[in-house]
Amino acid sequence: MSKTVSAAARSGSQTLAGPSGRKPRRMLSSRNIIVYGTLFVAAVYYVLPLYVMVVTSLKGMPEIRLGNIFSPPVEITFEPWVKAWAQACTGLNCDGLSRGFWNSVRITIPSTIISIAVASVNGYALANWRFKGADVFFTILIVGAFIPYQVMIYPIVIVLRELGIYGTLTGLVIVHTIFGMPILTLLFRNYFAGLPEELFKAARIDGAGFWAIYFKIMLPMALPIFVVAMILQITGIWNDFLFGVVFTRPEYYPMTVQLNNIVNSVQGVKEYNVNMAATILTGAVPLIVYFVSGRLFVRGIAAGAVKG
Amino acid sequence: MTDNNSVSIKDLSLNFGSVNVLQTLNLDIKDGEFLVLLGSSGCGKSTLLNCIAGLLDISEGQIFIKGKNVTWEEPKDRGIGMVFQSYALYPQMSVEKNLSFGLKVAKVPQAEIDKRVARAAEILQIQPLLKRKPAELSGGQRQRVAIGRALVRDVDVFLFDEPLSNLDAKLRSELRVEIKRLHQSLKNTMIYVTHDQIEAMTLADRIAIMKSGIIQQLDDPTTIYNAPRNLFVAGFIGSPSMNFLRGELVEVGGKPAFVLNGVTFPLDGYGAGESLTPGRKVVLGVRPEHIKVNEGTIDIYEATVDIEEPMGADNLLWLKLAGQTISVRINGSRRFRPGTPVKLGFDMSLASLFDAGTELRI
Amino acid sequence: MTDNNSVSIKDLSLNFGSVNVLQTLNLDIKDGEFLVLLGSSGCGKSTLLNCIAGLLDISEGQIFIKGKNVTWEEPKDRGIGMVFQSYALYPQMSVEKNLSFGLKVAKVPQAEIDKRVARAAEILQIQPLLKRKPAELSGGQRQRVAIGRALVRDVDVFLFDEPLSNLDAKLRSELRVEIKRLHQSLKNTMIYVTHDQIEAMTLADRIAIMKSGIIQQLDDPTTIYNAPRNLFVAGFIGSPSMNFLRGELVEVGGKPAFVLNGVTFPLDGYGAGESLTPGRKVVLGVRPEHIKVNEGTIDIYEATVDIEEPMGADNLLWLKLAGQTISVRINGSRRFRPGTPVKLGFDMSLASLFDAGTELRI
Amino acid sequence: MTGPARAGRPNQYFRNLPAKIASVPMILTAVVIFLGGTIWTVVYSFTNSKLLPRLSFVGLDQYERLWSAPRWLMSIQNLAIYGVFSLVFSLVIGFVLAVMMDQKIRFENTFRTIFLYPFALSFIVTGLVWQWILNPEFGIQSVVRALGWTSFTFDPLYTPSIVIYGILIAALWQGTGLVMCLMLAGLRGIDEDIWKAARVDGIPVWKTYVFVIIPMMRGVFVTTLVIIASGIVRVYDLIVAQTSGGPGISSEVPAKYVYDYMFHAQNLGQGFAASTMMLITVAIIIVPWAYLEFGGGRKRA
Amino acid sequence: TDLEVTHWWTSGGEAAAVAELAKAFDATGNKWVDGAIAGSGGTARPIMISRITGGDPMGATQFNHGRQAEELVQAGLMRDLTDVATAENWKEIVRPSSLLDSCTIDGKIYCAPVNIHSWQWLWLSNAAFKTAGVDVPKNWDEFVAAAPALEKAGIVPLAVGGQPWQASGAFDVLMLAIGGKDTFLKVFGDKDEAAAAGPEIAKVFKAADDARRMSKGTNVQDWNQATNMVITGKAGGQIMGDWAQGEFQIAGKKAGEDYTCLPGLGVTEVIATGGDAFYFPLLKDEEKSKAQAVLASTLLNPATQVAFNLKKGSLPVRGDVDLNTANDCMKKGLDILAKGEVVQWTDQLLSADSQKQKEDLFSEFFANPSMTPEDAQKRFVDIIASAD
Ligand SMILES: Nc1ncnc2c1ncn2[C@@H]1O[C@H](COP(=O)(O)OP(=O)(O)OP(=O)(O)O)[C@@H](O)[C@H]1O
Ligand SMILES: Nc1ncnc2c1ncn2[C@@H]1O[C@H](COP(=O)(O)OP(=O)(O)OP(=O)(O)O)[C@@H](O)[C@H]1O
Ligand SMILES: [Mg+2]
Ligand SMILES: [Mg+2]
Repeated sequence: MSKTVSAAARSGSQTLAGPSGRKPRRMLSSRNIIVYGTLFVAAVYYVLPLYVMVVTSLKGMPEIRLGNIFSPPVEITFEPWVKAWAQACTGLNCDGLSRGFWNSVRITIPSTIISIAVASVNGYALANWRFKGADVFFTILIVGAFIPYQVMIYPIVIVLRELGIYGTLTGLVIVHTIFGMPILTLLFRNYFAGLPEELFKAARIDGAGFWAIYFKIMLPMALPIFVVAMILQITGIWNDFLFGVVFTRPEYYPMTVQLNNIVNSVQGVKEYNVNMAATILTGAVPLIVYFVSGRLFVRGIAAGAVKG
Repeated sequence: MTDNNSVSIKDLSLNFGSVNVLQTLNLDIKDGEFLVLLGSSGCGKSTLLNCIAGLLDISEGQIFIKGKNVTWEEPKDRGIGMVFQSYALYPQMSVEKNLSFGLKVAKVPQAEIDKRVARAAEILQIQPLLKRKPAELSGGQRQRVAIGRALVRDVDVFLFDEPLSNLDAKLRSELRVEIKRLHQSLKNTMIYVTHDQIEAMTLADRIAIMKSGIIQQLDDPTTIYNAPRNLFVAGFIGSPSMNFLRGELVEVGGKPAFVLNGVTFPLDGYGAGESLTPGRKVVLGVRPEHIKVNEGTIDIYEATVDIEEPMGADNLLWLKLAGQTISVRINGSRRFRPGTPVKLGFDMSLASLFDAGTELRI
Repeated sequence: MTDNNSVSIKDLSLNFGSVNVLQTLNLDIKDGEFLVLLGSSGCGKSTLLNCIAGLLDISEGQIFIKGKNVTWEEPKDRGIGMVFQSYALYPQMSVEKNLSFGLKVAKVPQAEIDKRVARAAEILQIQPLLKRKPAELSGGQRQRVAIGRALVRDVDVFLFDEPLSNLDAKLRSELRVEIKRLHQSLKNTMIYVTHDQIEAMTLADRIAIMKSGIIQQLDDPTTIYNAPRNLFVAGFIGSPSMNFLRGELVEVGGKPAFVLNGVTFPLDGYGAGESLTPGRKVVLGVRPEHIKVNEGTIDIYEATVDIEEPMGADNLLWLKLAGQTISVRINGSRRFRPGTPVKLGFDMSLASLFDAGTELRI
Repeated sequence: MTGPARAGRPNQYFRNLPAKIASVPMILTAVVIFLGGTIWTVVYSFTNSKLLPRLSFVGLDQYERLWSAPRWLMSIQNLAIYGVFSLVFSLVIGFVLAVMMDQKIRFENTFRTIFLYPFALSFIVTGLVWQWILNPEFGIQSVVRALGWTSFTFDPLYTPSIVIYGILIAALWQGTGLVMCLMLAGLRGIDEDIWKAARVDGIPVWKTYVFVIIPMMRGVFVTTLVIIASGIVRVYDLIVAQTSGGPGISSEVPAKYVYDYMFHAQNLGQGFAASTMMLITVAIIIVPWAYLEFGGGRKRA
Repeated sequence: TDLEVTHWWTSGGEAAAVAELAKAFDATGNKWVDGAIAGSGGTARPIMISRITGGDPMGATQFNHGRQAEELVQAGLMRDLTDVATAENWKEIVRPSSLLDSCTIDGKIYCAPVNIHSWQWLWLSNAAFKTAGVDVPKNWDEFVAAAPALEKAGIVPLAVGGQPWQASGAFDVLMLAIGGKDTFLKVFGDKDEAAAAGPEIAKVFKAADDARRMSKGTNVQDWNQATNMVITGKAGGQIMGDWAQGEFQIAGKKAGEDYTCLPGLGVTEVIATGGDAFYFPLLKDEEKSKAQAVLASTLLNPATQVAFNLKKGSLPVRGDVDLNTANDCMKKGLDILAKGEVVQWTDQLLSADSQKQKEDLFSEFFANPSMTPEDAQKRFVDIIASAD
């Protein structure tokens, strides 16, 4: 006791004897310069294209022809946006991206939901209910992730034709489910394998069956990985062009088909401002999803991908 | 089933691929008995418990619970409840939901569910916690809820897999008492896995000590402590460990004695089960608390204090005796500085003697 | 620096944002001393250790090591070595590389590195393991390598952050002895964080008991055990806990006594530091091993056995006394069935008395 | 035993039936689509199928032709270059950015969003934007020239020898954000004590990263590798959007060869032969790894 | 009845032309549902084929007539148009008759040709030559000679878009123009290796080498962007089919005044009769099948032919229509057609596979200056040798 007190008494004089308190930190330490410098340079590289897209989409064609692509618009015009959304032509149809937007929504929502539902059940079955041969199928699935999509078009056309669902929305949803399956199953499997196994055992003792455990125990705990899966699928499906156009009929063509048409069917000079506006409009949905749930994405990735 | 066995395990074997984890294991647990499975990490305790619970498919053998062959039953149909080391509470459900989940799944009427939950909550004194989520509970409270989950299921057999090892020492000793009390009031059969011998000693009616998937000794705690069947059990039980002295049997004055590095220890009072043939290589095991220091009793051996470990109530001395290090437990108030020479007395009636080859008790 | 202090901490404060974890903490550790920081989880032990090591920037105050102000020094320049609870071995390197990596980076000549690694390996008896990877080691071996990593650095002060708490009980007690022996042979200053009181009691020259970032008592183990400064320390140290009886002081026949639910306990032999005014609300603390059962001594109180916990060498009884539950530790060979009425004797010279308001020792 | 007769072991196939039923979609996909489709492809690669698949076998003709086609050889070479560089740069840039992000920096969320957003855009968009920025007439080159350096030349997409690097710039822009995220997650998973131990040992930060942290992040690297590698093998849209394989055939890749010969040239046999070669390459790399990672032994009870 | 019609006509002139077809069809009381897929035949064809083979066919679809749909017909997926053809007497009216031959398989007619596209045009920008201070050339050789002057004025002499089919097509045009009709047919029609290796072709490769040199700096992908360079005077000229004319028209340029067209590069005035045709997948729906017949006959209706081809810049498939509204260039084409100076085009002579190999060769050749004409010719011979 007394020792502590005397030490405290002495401390007054010793504070002068040398450094005391928090170690001083310079704002412009070389470490900070390197870190923020690198990040800033990288950020420029990443932001530049978006900047160019936005700036260009707000310029008129004459200005684009004269000025350089990085200069801000002298005269802001929303004409290109209107044109991209509602007027741009492909063939005879001059209603821009708007016709594709709802199709994209109609494709993306069920495809995302069903592919995630299927993959999460797969991942759950693989992680918790390992049965003979499951790993073999899973390995095939993972190898399948490397097959170029184009190679699979023919076999899938045949399969869908035989099932009689070629050209329907159902067929397209199935295709998206199939191609989303490898990576999503991997994510879910790793995530569920990372949850304490005792939880699963406890639920079995409580008498819950396969589905009860899935819905009541696993699902509520899988939010982070669902966010990741959702982002990946929304992005992938929304941006898909090939499947949307190969496996459906025109009334279901997604927005990317219109985008492709606008971008690739040039009427004389390429209307870059319209192209850029169309591009941003098409990318808007996945971008918004990202901006809103980016934080969850990193968390979920950490949970589902790290244990490889 | 014959007898009043609650759980019977017949010739149980289990292998993961080519690894035999359990080998033709037999075990009968009486109704209302508190059986502790004790063993070091990886010896197959959890595996055995999971087999009983039906969470692992066994390779060979049969399992009976309450006389019914449940070898291939689903876990829920075996009449067991299980408590896990990590509690395994469903994190997104309130305590109440955690307790009632199993009953809901089994479609028990709501009134009955409420009754049972209320009863379990009362027994475990967790009524005020019913609305909370597991994350809002302390370790001890979580443990109680986990027990409650087994309790509401009204089962014949409780299985505990190291239920206390995630808790700190203080809480552990408190909950130990609670589990003991619970057993006294419920009188269910309980099978309890642990690698903490204090838990095993205090809780068990009988202890099964396991090593590499084989039960080494199955007996009540006192017998296990005082008459361990082999060297492994002897060394495993007791902290600090029993002192082992490796030497030889001799005959001194017609009486058997033990000799080590020229020091002779008469074995008067040792109740041997076999003849103590001179020349036989043996291991003498003496527990630290069965050695007297400077108390002027019969056999006097010279030793020096090497290290002293005061532990409050007790004081642990590490001594050099005949070139070997032995530990001795004395009262906490008696202190010795390292280097001090002391005189020891051995109580051979409480010692153990093992064959050096077979390692079995003589 | 004055004195022969190895580590001196002056008015140390640390806050994470607005949370004050350590508050104007002062601590002097003598050269060669083994100081244990003991406290429950989250009380700031690791934080304090990290401050000493230079791994956390302190908010206020100064730290001296070997008389040198190291407040702003890098960890490597402080002459400290540290051992972590999770071992923190570099998993991809062999044991040898783990030991030598720091020296290599510091550009120590190869011959010197080899010498130091060899010496550390010898001290810790890990020569046969030098070529293995950490994953191929058992828990105890890993712990030794972690200590080795501090050892090769030839430092003045060793810092241990719960180095044994990931190990099982048996290994823990073995390694405890090894650390103690290491300290006796190296004679370095060691600061050791734990929340296991057995470790603290057996290892420490002095123990600092912490609670919420404040040192509650700093004393040698015996003093802490026998004369805890306040209720917190008294309850924290000792397992099972000291029994606390909340009652009032009275005077019986001119002598001070303690009364609880009508039962009077004379306080003869208690060495009070203050006057024992009758009517004062106090807490009487008695350790389980300081209560005698059926031994026919002076004060006789009636009680009933509630639960019995045989623990091998000892037997723990939970008794009902004056409406309260108390625990008593008796010899392992003495057994009582629950329900048995017994007579108790208290040794008041070993008891503690605390003010019910300030919770300080009287 | 006097107890009831030994209960029979129930049929293995019906144990945990719901799990098996629930796995049917996965099994079907794996077997019918991926395995079946692959076998189908391999079989038809030995035929001279044109517009429609038909079983008229021509032995190894398609393969002989494939390996004598300059465009295929160029595609393979490009894929190798693109693959190596994009692997190396993705990992390096992703890791470096993750390290920077892990320095308890300010505006972490902002930076992360910036690095990650390109991943939300399709390759078509990515290709289009970068094609534009790299266009010598109004992209970076013209801007720099306008600033005075009139001899400045930067037109990777129009110079056959470096066109693949132009594509790389866009590919990295699109993909490194995800790699950074994965790496960041990995870094955050490293035990804090390792860092402390290294500091006490006096190991400089960069050495700690190189010798301690990176070796510890094996799992993350493997996952990342799978993701990047599967993207590399399949690269198609980006090339089409940026260069259509040009100038000439200098940025052709195997996936495009497959597509062009299947659909433009209406020579399915040739396309299938090319895809079979791709599959074989992938299988040689992936199967042993996948076996080790997922097949070999059950790791948990 | 609604009929979905797929095609890849999405550029300005093309779209306007399609509108004419749609208008004519809608006038019959049916409805043209437009299914345009941008990005040239390469993108669109697999989609069309997948839909036909996948069992979800459209009502009608554009193909280049020639061999692209052969197998679909053989697989029985296409509707036989013989009934319509006989009723409307296509055998008589379609001119040149080779067009209908391309639609005929086993004596049955499976497609309705809608236009004749000839590749053999050199489009020149009068303004560019004025800037360079040289006269507008009258043939290929003069054009080559004028190239240095154009380059000096910062003008790309010959615009060749980056897409492979453009380089390949330009070569074929050079082949017909410089090698002559006979050589052309020997090589592509008879697949004569010896001819392909011969000196005539070496001369063609020499010319291609010139073209390659002159095309340096084009830096655009699409053909219409290349055309636009000519329109705006950034390039001197472009070898491109008659469809380029549509772009000039849309830009409000006048033939002869603002631009000059040289059929057969001003060397050999022959026109190849490639072109577009509509195919009609076999539909189960009786109504639709009837509508298909109506569409087929509408496509060849004289009025439609005129309206369509004027917009498209191509030539009508029947000789009996009045095209006095046609401009200079089209008239030149019609004259040649009338003289019977026609050959079949490579689409009809070669399989898509050989075409693709040829495209690979020439897109590499045009992009890679280090590839000598001799090397290129060797590879060309290989392709011809294995062509079918
Ligand atoms: N980086 C941090 N930011 C905010 N609070 C922190 C941080 N690190 C520790 N703390 C808080 O400081 C307090 C002391 O933490 P410390 O790790 O020192 O506890 P401890 O005594 O070592 O506990 P344990 O026995 O569990 O290791 C805790 O309440 C903790 O929540
Ligand atoms: N799924 C599995 N595949 C292969 N071996 C396994 C598996 N599960 C457990 N084992 C092995 O079986 C043995 C027994 O494991 P078990 O979990 O029963 O040990 P335990 O006694 O419970 O140990 P602890 O005290 O550490 O919990 C161990 O050696 C372990 O390695
Ligand atoms: Mg276990
Ligand atoms: Mg700590």
